[in-house]
This record gives sequence, structure tokens and C-alpha cells, in this order.
Amino acid sequence: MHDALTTWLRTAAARLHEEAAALTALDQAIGDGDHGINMDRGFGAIVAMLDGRPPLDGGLSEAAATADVVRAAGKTLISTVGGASGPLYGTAFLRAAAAVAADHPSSAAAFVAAIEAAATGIGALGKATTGEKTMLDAIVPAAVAARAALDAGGDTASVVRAAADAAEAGSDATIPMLATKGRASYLGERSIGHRDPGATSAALLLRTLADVTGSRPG
Amino acid sequence: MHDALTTWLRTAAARLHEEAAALTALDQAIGDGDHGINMDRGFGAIVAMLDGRPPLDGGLSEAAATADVVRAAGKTLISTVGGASGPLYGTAFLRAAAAVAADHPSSAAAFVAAIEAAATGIGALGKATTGEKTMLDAIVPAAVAARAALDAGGDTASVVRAAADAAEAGSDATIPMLATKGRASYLGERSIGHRDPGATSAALLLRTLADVTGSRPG
Amino acid sequence: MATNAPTAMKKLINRVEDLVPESLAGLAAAHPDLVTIDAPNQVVLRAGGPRRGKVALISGGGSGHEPLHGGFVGLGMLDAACAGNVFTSPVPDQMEAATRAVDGGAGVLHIVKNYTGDVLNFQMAAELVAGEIEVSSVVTNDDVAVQDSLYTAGRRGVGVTVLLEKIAGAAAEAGASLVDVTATAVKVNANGRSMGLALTSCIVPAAGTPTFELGPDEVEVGIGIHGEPGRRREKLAPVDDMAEWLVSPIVSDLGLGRGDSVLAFVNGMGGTPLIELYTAFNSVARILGGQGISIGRSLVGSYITSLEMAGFSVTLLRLDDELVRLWDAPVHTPALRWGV
Amino acid sequence: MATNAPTAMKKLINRVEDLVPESLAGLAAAHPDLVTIDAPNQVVLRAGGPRRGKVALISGGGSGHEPLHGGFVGLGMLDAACAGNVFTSPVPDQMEAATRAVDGGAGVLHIVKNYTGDVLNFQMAAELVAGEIEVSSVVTNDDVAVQDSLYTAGRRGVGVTVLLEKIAGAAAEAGASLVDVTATAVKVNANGRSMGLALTSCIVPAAGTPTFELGPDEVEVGIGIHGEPGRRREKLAPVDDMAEWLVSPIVSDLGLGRGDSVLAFVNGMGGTPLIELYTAFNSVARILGGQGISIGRSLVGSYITSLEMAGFSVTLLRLDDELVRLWDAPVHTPALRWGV
Ligand SMILES: Nc1ncnc2c1ncn2[C@@H]1O[C@H](COP(=O)(O)OP(=O)(O)O)[C@@H](O)[C@H]1O
Ligand SMILES: Nc1ncnc2c1ncn2[C@@H]1O[C@H](COP(=O)(O)OP(=O)(O)O)[C@@H](O)[C@H]1O
Ligand SMILES: [Mg+2]
Ligand SMILES: [Mg+2]
Ligand SMILES: [Mg+2]
Ligand SMILES: [Mg+2]
Repeated sequence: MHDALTTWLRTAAARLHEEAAALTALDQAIGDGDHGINMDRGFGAIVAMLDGRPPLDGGLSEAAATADVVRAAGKTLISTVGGASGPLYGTAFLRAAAAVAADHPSSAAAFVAAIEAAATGIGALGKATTGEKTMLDAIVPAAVAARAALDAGGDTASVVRAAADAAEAGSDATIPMLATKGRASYLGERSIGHRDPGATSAALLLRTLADVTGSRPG
Repeated sequence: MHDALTTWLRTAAARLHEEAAALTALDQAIGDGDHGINMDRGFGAIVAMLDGRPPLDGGLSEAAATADVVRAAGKTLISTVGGASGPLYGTAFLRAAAAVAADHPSSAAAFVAAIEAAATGIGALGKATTGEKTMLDAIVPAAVAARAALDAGGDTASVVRAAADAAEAGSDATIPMLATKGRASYLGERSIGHRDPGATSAALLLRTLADVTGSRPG
Repeated sequence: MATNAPTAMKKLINRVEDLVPESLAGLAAAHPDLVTIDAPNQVVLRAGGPRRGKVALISGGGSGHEPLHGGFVGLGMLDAACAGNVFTSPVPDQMEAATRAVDGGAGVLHIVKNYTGDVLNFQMAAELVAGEIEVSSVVTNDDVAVQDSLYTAGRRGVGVTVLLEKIAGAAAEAGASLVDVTATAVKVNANGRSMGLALTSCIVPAAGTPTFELGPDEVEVGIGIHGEPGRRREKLAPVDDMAEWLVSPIVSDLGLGRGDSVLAFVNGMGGTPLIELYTAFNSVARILGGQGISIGRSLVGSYITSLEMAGFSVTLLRLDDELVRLWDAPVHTPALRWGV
Repeated sequence: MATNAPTAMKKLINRVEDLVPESLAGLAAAHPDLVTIDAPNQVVLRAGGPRRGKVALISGGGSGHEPLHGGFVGLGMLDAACAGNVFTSPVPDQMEAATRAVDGGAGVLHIVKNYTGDVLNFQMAAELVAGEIEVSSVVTNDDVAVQDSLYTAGRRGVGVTVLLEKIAGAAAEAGASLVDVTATAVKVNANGRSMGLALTSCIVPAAGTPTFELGPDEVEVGIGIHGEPGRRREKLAPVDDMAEWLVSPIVSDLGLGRGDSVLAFVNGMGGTPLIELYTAFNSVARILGGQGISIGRSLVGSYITSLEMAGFSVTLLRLDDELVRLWDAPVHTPALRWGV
């Protein structure tokens, strides 16, 4: 799982860099036009962090090693992103790290627990719930879908794919929503008809995770 | 002469108002974009001054009455125009008033003396001469042409028409000139190829005078 | 006919990523007697180090609002200001570093503008020093363009933040305790309201394009300070009318009436020159005068901006003797100075 | 791609003809303790009437350069400022009225920026009071973008005017005679030079269209303060380079070198926000530091503007102990205040 997540972080950094302008354009419409810039800066810092990390301590369990890199990524986001998305994504990663550190019957189960923990962490810190036109509208359905796929006996690749599919659907669903959290809420009715930048970046992160875990053993 | 000049001032005010935008556009190219506004304001004030003037004191000689209204117009320009053109045109009118107050063999001679005095007054105050891309490049040739027409035995209508023709030619001649006085001089070479706003307004004033004196007894 | 909203980015900058650090360096170079910079943390510190026994005031937020906040560091105002990237709140590490740098033993007040990002990052910073340094926070939320309801992130913190930093700073300079300085800060926020409008958008340097588009005769009413679009669009109108759009909601929200005295603050958004701001102040004064509201104190200038955005905001603060005394107290910062 | 030069007029105004009077009224409403307005003459007067025995300082010029000149009326600076229409010098009657209003028996100094219109109108005003009030004049001509030759109207008066009004004002406040105040003013003008550039044009309200057009990547170098086109056009460049374009000609014209100390004044043209001005100041400080020229004093802000034009100018004034002392002396005006 450690290697898969490391690859994920690097791949996500590359994709966020490509998508930065598009994410920023979404944020210009209903926010302050920096979401792509913020995410690009944060994941660029994660790559730098990964490059600087000492080789994996062989003594560490797979779970501990995984939790370690995810926690480091979360701290990096908190220290480099700023804005609303920095603390929110950073907390999501810290919660996910704690979740994967625990014992799990399978790596698929670990992934589901991590996504659920991330969703809960964001909701708690942001005092938000689904339907408010935020990243939660991508992550919460993703957690639900992943859990369902796991209960149906799915493996890592399938639970993560289920999460990615649900996140993208959730991101689409933010378009008609009236924002009641974050900057977009200042627009009131005028927030309707625009896709939420954070939900979009969340879906991008989960799709990337699906691509990575689908192509290689979790 | 008094009535002709009063009509001239009112007609000139109307024409300057029509041409204000065009004169300002010329000043935008090589100055600060206010010449039309300035002239319009000044001649608008002259019209108000004329409207407010008590009826002509019958005791006054024609020459004195004429000098009176021209002097009042000059003072009005000095008090309302500002910029470079205010003192320059204002002084031109004050000098012209002094010139017409003197005895002249004919009204044609009085006009010539007035135009010459105006040109001399502007040159002295502005420390400028012809060829510097200013209003002098219209007024000085006008004075010379008027004098020549008078010497050739011309009447008021013909001396003023000669002045107007020369002023317009002089205004055209400013286009290729390099400005060495006024704001346009700040542009150096870049002043070449543009018509001087002040020379343009001077030509307009003289053409209006020709129209007025040509159509009615001076 | 095109609008005069900037569509091509023309700024006095080197590389986009150098803008904030170089601007901070310029601030320090221009005011070495007043401030020093903690460059790695992008924190503007009051020169001379922490003041023993004085409550320290910290603020911060995204850059692009200059002189807010770095220009308000100095005697009688802030002890430190944390500069985030343009329009992006600073990160907890910066507020942690600032809090540790300025603590003089009497505690630290965090002055936070009400935006989700600012609130969350300051909150995390407070957690990082919890148990070591006594921190209290005040969140400004004075923008009446936003309803303070369950359906929004709450009113934004705008113009009142400037007045609060000055007034709470004076209380701290006078030796008030953290509890009292906080109470004064809360009082300012409770008695002040603001609203703004934009004639043009602004361009976030890293984005390179205008945050919103406005027609040549359009005005965006109810904007914040981050180029967020406002609540509604209006046709360009005489400044008397535009001032009315901003003053009326403030007056009714504050319940101001005949006999009240206010501090009237007409603020430029960054690209509007003083000749227009004084004209706007003239309109505001006329409107308030007509309602029997007297202007006890005033402030006119560009103090909390949105990069090069053209437009203005109005902030009214209900005054009492205490607030007037604290407002008049000496202040010596790069952007506000009197009595010294 | 369009430029961000304004092409549609969007301003905080009522009727165009009301802009100047209403802006002056706003200035007075915001600073009743400092200034009063002679409305018919559009003159800003220092509150409290003429100072017996003190040399009075008067300046004036076209409007659109705010806070120059009205914002500099007050203790230690100007006694009166005459406001013309936008970019049009005031008329002699205004300067006559101002001169009569402020004369305290010690004579009056006219501070005139070198433009044909300003020079001629002030000259006529001086003639109107000749024999009654002792008047002396100083003409500022610090703009190195214009060659001071027979082929021009001479260098323009720009940034140095601000510094001169402050320094000569301090001399007058200290009781210097008209001769001495004039000598100080001449000394400031002789030791100061400026140059500016524009990123955008400005729109004269009565004209309604930009005075010049600039491409999205073009910069007008060597502009004055009236939207006059400059001497040349350059491609937009990093601020370090643009600062070099302005600083080099000034340094060579003043013959500044290692060991000299200067007052460095980075001025905004009206539409450029402080975050950029401090970045420009950082560039200027780096350039001067590299040449061993030390910055003894500094001023950063929009003090002599061209309506909403974006851009900046640099003014350097060679300092000596006398000039430093006079610069540091107390000043209390709407736009500059310290020591009181
Ligand atoms: N209270 C909240 N709960 C969950 N997500 C939120 C909340 N507020 C904002 N967000 C998310 O953050 C995104 C904006 O992130 P970003 O633009 O980087 O920060 P900022 O809004 O401070 O500029 C929004 O699109 C939204 O998805
Ligand atoms: N020294 C001078 N002598 C004669 N005419 C001058 C001189 N300086 C400027 N002018 C004239 O004044 C005109 C500009 O007038 P105007 O735009 O009203 O004043 P300003 O230049 O102060 O804005 C120029 O076009 C030129 O013809
Ligand atoms: Mg954002
Ligand atoms: Mg002009
Ligand atoms: Mg942001
Ligand atoms: Mg002019």
C-alpha cells in the first residue's frame, strides 16, 4: 500500500499541475480564483517532501509505513496550501493516516476506512455536510460507494474505482447546488450553475487513486 | 465694428463648442487632452459675459466700444480658461483691444492692427516664435497676410479673409513640425505628424471672423 | 465598447512567486525603524522585539490587501502580521511563528477576518501553541453584503478590521489585559459594518486573468476584498447613488439614527484615486448629514484593498467616548501615523 | 488581447463639472480641523487663517494629481492650494485670492510646477498683487525624461514638488524669511530629479476617452503627470528592469555616487496598489545599494498622481543635514503627517 500511495501522490501532483488553470477558473467563477494554484503548490511540496524522505525503514510494518507517508503528506498540505482547502485536505490526510495505521482485514478495507476517515475529518473541521456545494459532495458519496463495494466483496481496485466514480458523479451534482459554505456562499443564488472547485479536485484525487491502484497490486 | 465683433464672439463660441471634442482629440495626441474643453469653457463664459453686459453707452465712440468688448472678452478668457491657452489668448485679446482703441484710417486697418497686436502679444508672453508648432504658426502668418492685403488696398472683408486663409495654411503647416514649446515639446520627435491644437483653434477663430465680417459691414 | 476592467496583467513585479516576499522586503526597506521581516515565515514583526507585559496583537491573511496587515505593524497597532499568498490565507506555521515571536507574557490576540480559510488556519495555529501561550481570537464579520445566516459562511471581515486593529492596538499599548483588549476588539466589531462595490475586477497574479468580467457600464455591488463576485450587478450610476447603495444597508443594520456619532471610513479598493475617494466621502457625508448622523471621526484612503481593483467601500463605526479616545491615541505604523 | 488601459470611463463622480468642487468639499468634510475651502475660487486654505509673521506657501495646478496640492495644506507645509480643472492650471484670479487670503505680512512663496500654463497663470497672479504683497516664486523642473534645452518648454515639475512643499514648509514654519524659504526651495529643486512610467493611460473626465492607447504588453516611459505620452515605448518588463530605466537617468543627472545619501520617493500614479509600489521600492533600494548610495529617508505611496493611471515614478533627492532636519520636522496635513 505504501508504494501505491507514494505513486498516487506523485501522479496526483502531476495531474493537479496540469489541471491547475482549470481549477482556478472554477474558483474565479464562485470564489477567489486560487484553488488550482493552492493545490498545485501543496502537491508540489508533497513531491519535494517525498524526494527528501529517507529510504523506508525496513523495520516498519506496511501499515505503519503507509500511515507515515500519508501523515507527512497531510502535514505538508497544512503547512503549504493555506486557504480553506489546506486545513481541510490536510486534516483529511491526517485522519486517513490514523485509519490506515489500524489493523484491517484487507488492503481494500484499509482504503475504505481511510476514505471514510477523510470524509468525516473534513465534515467535522469545516462544520459542513453534503449538499452545501463543497468537496464533501464528492468525498462523502465516494466513502459510501467504497463501503458498499467492499461489502459486496470488492477488492482494492474495485472499491477505489467505485469511490472515484461516485466522487465524479458527486462533483457533477454540485453544479445545480446553492452554496452554503465557503466563499461561494457569498454569491447566494449566483452560485447556482457552477461546479465546485474543491469537489472537482477531490474527484481528481480519487480518480488518480483508482488509476494507480487499478494498474498495480494495492 | 463693435457689433461685428460681438457677433464674432458668439459665433466663435458656438463653433468652438461644436469643435471641442475634435480640438481635445488633437491635444490628446501631443498634449494633455483639454484644449477643446478649455476653449469651450472660455468662450461659453464670454457669451455669458456678453449676455450680462449693460446696453452700449451711446456716448462711447465706435472704437472705444469695440475696444471695451474685446478687453472684456480677454479678461474673461484669462479668468476662465487656465492652462497655457488662457493667458495667451487672453493677452492676445487685451493687446488687440488696445490696438483697436487707437485711431485708424479704416476699419480694415483697425483689424490688421488688432491681429498684429494679438500675434505680438502671444509671442512676447509665450517667449515663442513661428516654427515651434504653436498657435503662433497660425496667427503670425495671418497678421502678415492681412497687412499685405491692406497694403494692396483690401477692405475689411478681404483683409480678414486673407488672415483666415493664412491661418489655416499655417495650421496645416504645424503637422510636420517638431514642437519646441508647450507640452508637445515633451514628446520630442514624437510630436511630428500631429496638428497643433492651438494653431487649429486660432485658425477657427479667424475663419469665423472672416465669415462674420464678410457677410456684414465691418 | 470594452470595459476598463483589467484583461491583460500589467503589474510592477518580477516573477509572480517573488511578489509577496519582495513587497515585504520593500516594506522593511522603507520602514526599517518600524518593522522587520521574518522572511522564511513571511511575517512582518514590530521592530524591537516583544514588549514585556504588553498584550500582543497579531493579524494576517492573504496578500493583495495592502497596507492591511503589514502596513499596520507598529506602535499602537499590530505586533505582527502574517502574509499569505495573494488572496490565500497564511498557513498555521506562520501564525505559530508570529505568536511565539511577539508574546511578551501577557498573551496574544489573534485578529481574524471571517473567511473559512483564515478561521481554520488561525484555529490550527492556536492549537499549536495551546498550553504554552495564552491566545484569544476575535473574528471580524462586518460585511453587510452577506447575510449572516445558516446559508452562508457568515458575513465577511472587511473594513472594520482596520479600525479594530487600531483601536484594540491602542488598548493594548495602554496596558489593558488580554481579556480587556479582546472585549474592546469585540465591541468594535459589534458596532461596525461595511459594504463595498467594484468598478473593475482585479487580476490574481498567479491566475493572470480577471477574476470576473464587468461591462463598461456595469458595477459589481457587494463585493468582498478577494475579487469574489458580489451579490448583484447594477448600471454605473452617479456616486451619490452608489454611496446610497452602500450606506443605507449599513445604517439600517447598525440601527443608526439622529444624534448618533460615527467614524466614517471611505476605503479605496486599490485602483481608485484620491480625487474620487474624497468625492465619494462627500456623498457619504451628505447622506449621513441628511439623517442627523454626525461624523465624529473619519478615514479616507486605500487601506484594505483588492490588488488593483477600482471601487470603494464604506465602513461606519458607532462611536462612544472610549472608542474616540482609543482611535485618537498615538499610532506609528507604515500606513497610519499620528500623535507621534 | 485587450490592454488594461481604461477605455470606458468608470469613475466615482456625479456630473463631470462637479468632480473638482465635490472632491474639495469631501476633503474639507474629512479634515475640518486642517483645511477650509474657498469654494468660489476653488482654493484649499489652511484652517485658522493667515499666520502673522510666517512666510506663506501657496501652490496649485490642474486637478487630478491628488493628494497634491490640497492634501498638503496644513502645519509645516502649504498655506493654500489652488485647484484648476482636471489637468488645467488654475487661473490668475485663484492665485490672487489665495495670496491675499494667506499673507501674514512676511510674504508669500508661489510653488509652481514647470508647465507653460502654470507658469503663465502664476506669473499673471503675481502681477495682480505686485506692490501690495511680497511674492517670490520657485518653479520645480525635476523630470529628467525631458531635456532641459532650447528645444523644449524645459523639464517638467513632478515628484520633487511634494518634497519641496514639505521641506520649504518646514523652513517657513520655523520662522525663516521669504528669502531663506525661497533659497531652501531652490536648493530642494536643484538636488532632486524624477522620472516616471505608465502601465495604462488615464481618462480626463471631460474628454471621456483615454489620453493615449497602450498595448497589453506596452509601457510608456518618461510620462509626465498629465497623461501626456512619454518619450518612448518599451515592452513590459520585470520591475527590476523598469526601476533601472527610471533610476539610472536620475543618478547620472544628479551625479550621485558612493557615499551619497538620498531621500528615495517611489510614487504611484493613482491606479497602482501599494503591494506593487513596495515591490518597486525594493527594486530601487537594491539598485541604489549596489551603487553605494544610501537611502537616508524614504517615501512610498501615491502622492502626485495622474487620475487612475497605473504606473510609478521615482524621485531622488540628495540629502544633507539641513534637508534631513527639515524633512523630519513636524507636519500635519491630510496626506502627510508626523511629529504631531
Ligand atoms: N466549510 C467547508 N467545508 C468543506 N469544504 C469547504 C468549506 N469551505 C470551503 N470548502 C472547499 O474549499 C474549496 C475552496 O478552496 P480554496 O479556493 O483553495 O480556498 P479559499 O476558498 O480559501 O480560497 C471550495 O471549493 C470548497 O470545496
Ligand atoms: N509658449 C507658447 N507660445 C505660444 N503658444 C503656446 C505656447 N505653449 C503652448 N501654446 C499653445 O497652447 C496650446 C495648448 O493649449 P491648452 O491645451 O489649452 O493648454 P495646456 O497645454 O496648458 O493644456 C498648444 O497647442 C499651443 O498652440
Ligand atoms: Mg479560492
Ligand atoms: Mg492641453
Ligand atoms: Mg483563497
Ligand atoms: Mg492642460
